[in-house]
Amino acid sequence: MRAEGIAKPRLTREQIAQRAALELPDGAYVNLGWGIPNLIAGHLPKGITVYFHSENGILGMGPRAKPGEEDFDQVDAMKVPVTLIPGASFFHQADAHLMTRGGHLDVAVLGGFQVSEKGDLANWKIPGAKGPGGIGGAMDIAAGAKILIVCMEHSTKDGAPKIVKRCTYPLTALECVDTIVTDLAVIDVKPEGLLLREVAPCWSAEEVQALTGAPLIVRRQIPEMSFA
Amino acid sequence: MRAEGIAKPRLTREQIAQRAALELPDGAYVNLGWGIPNLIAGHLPKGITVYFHSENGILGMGPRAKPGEEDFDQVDAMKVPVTLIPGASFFHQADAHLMTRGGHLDVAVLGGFQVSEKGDLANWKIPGAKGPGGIGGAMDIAAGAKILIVCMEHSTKDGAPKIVKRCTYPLTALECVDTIVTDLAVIDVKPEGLLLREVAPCWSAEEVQALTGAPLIVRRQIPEMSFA
Amino acid sequence: MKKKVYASLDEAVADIPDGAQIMVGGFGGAGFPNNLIQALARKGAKNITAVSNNCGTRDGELGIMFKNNQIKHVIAAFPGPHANHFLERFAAKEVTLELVPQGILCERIRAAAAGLQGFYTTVGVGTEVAAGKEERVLEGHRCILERPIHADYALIKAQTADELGNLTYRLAARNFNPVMAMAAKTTIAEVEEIVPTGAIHPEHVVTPAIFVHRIVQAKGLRYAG
Amino acid sequence: MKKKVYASLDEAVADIPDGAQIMVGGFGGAGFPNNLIQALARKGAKNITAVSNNCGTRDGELGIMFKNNQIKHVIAAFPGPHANHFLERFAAKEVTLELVPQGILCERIRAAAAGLQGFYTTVGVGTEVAAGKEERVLEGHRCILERPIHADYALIKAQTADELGNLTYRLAARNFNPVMAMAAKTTIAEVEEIVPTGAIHPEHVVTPAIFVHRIVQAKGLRYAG
Repeated sequence: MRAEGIAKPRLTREQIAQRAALELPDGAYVNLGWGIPNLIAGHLPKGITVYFHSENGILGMGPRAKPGEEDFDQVDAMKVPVTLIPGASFFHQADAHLMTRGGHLDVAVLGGFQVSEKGDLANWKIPGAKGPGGIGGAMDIAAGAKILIVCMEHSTKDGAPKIVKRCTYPLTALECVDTIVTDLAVIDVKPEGLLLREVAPCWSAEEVQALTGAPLIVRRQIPEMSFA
Repeated sequence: MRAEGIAKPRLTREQIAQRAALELPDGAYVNLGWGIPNLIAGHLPKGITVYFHSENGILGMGPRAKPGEEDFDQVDAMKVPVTLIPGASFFHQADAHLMTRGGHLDVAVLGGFQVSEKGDLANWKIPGAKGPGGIGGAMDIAAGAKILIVCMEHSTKDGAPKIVKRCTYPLTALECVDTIVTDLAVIDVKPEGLLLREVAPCWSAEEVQALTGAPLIVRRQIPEMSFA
Repeated sequence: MKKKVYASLDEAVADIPDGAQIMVGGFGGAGFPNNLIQALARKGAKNITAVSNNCGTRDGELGIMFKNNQIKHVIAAFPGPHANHFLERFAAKEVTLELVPQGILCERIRAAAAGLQGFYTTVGVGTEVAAGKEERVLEGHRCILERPIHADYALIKAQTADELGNLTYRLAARNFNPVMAMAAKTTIAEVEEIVPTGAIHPEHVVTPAIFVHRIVQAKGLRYAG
Repeated sequence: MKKKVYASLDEAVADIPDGAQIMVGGFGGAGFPNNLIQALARKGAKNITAVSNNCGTRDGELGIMFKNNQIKHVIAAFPGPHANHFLERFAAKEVTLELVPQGILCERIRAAAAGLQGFYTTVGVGTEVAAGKEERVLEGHRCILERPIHADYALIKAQTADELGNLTYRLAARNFNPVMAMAAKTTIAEVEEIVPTGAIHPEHVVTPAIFVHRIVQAKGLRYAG
């Protein structure tokens, strides 16, 4: 399962975000988590309007504020000063997570440390890390989103697979992930298992499988990832 | 326990309300129920400010609106168009009852069909009445108010006592009543029983006891009810 | 992107099927979506389960739907003395009633909105309301378990909508409307005025647009009870 | 009638005793009652249980109180990468932490405010968060029982108060503040401006005055993290 043998180019973090952006339907209410997901806002296709939710209490975030125009009372969940689009609203924390937990978000995109073949997600704590870790809004978001997409690298820095039979990292939520977008593939979590939907340019289904810790279902020819 | 033998004057409903009004501390947040309690707002002593809560979502109700000045979007829980005092606010139903149930009201005053010696209250349904009855906000208010006062006549129209050992009418809440103000007496519900605090003018403790369906604790001389 | 503003009341309720569970806002004559209710009466959907504080006031509010025998079950806190059509149907056993304390009615609606599967409360302990419900002691209090109330549709009344679906309410006409708006699969708002998106200050929005699926301008019937 | 407006920050926190359980608003640098926290640091109350989304940012926000070793237990969702004073105390076992999902933290605070004794949620099922909690299946879902979080005091930050205690918030500085304001026995609000009673439109009040016991004008320290 180690990746040393394969040195093909993988997608960049921006490219993962660009691919994931195509999963967002027009008019959707969407929450983007830390890391790669947060890059998605910069890659929305033309003509698509998405309403970004921030779990501190904003609906309708626009791009980050320009230098000199920041208002530190108007920050996203990553503490970044943001702008608003017309029709934005503010609300308190209980309503912000009523939206996440109550199934009101159309799509949430989170980062991941591990995803299991059943769609279990581990994304808040690395075993053995110093300190207690921090959960933030991830558990509420994972439990409640209508569609949950995880964006992450396919392998750890050490080359270990992040898509696994069973998560060994502390869990965020059980059976919550619908789709995984990595630097190698797009994979849907189905009742029957992990369905390989697309592979990165120059990668084959077999090569992706070799770097994946759980069996992939491969139906017909797997198309190359599209970015627009 | 029948009242036929006693024909002394009893307090009017307005007088009961006037006496109960003295129980409201300055600055208190107060909910007034249907019937006699609703008359209390007209009897507040001079210099006392009370913030009236209406369980449909108003804090800071003033007197009812004058004819011709009614706004039917600004009604109290009895559907009566009301005015506001400065500092009033509107909120939704969940917050309105967060206030009642969560112990935020200083005093609530409800009407009653029966109160037991333990402070159980029955005030929403007469046994055998046609139709299903209606609970409204009474159960939430009774369960949550810091101090619950019940205003009612001491006896039913048939002369039966309304203060009883055990309620026979459908209950509103258990052990919730702190004070009962009737047309004959002011009675506090204490862990040791019903403590007679005041009697109506011309009435003796013995005469009140004779019309009460549970034992009254009588300490020393019982003073006459004060109205200011 | 799908537009939320509907041209007519009848279009706004056109897909509500027989057997739907429907929340209806309003309290004390204020904040009832009377025009939507009339449209649903015209449509004639049957076997409705209604969730509403009251059960109509004469022909007004939900009264018309009881009169037409469109409602088979109602969850309410205070049917009301002038709910004559409901009372007749109830006496004839043509409609069943679940009677719920008002605050608990609203909290159960909020629990559905908030993705909670139940909550414990002291309200109703030892009363008829507790019948059949799990009881236990928590935090030193006897409590009963209350369950969420979901809905397929919510019919609500707001004062102002922007075209995106953000809502504000007028005075005490707010009442159940913002909470029901959050709890239904499809929320249909009848409003007095529709303004351009962004015309409501983001701090003054009471119901964010995420909860609102259809908007239609009210046509005259404001206080129907 | 007792006045709610206090002349100084120090007076506003003067009676907070050692061992108190205190909620503190704020998220992402916005809406922290930094001036009240500084006053509480000056007062030196010890053995505090703090309820807060984070655990301070360097010396700012709750950081100063961890630095001073005033906090013995904290209930938080995201201690934060710059909570260095907390992290040192935590490593030295001078402070204990209950880590809670952010929405559940807020919902447990709201449950206390709303007089609910507990609620069931799917959030945290199968994770470390579920350890020691009752689990059951409700509405077809595995759920855990979560309990209310009460507080003796809430320190909150609002933008504007009227003299009676009605509050509004600025932009996303709202966050935890309105919910914590409802949940504490004594709520102390640090505000940018105090206006005459009635100057806030009744439909725009976010926190009604019933929840607010003390008001004090902020003195300069707005963003402390």
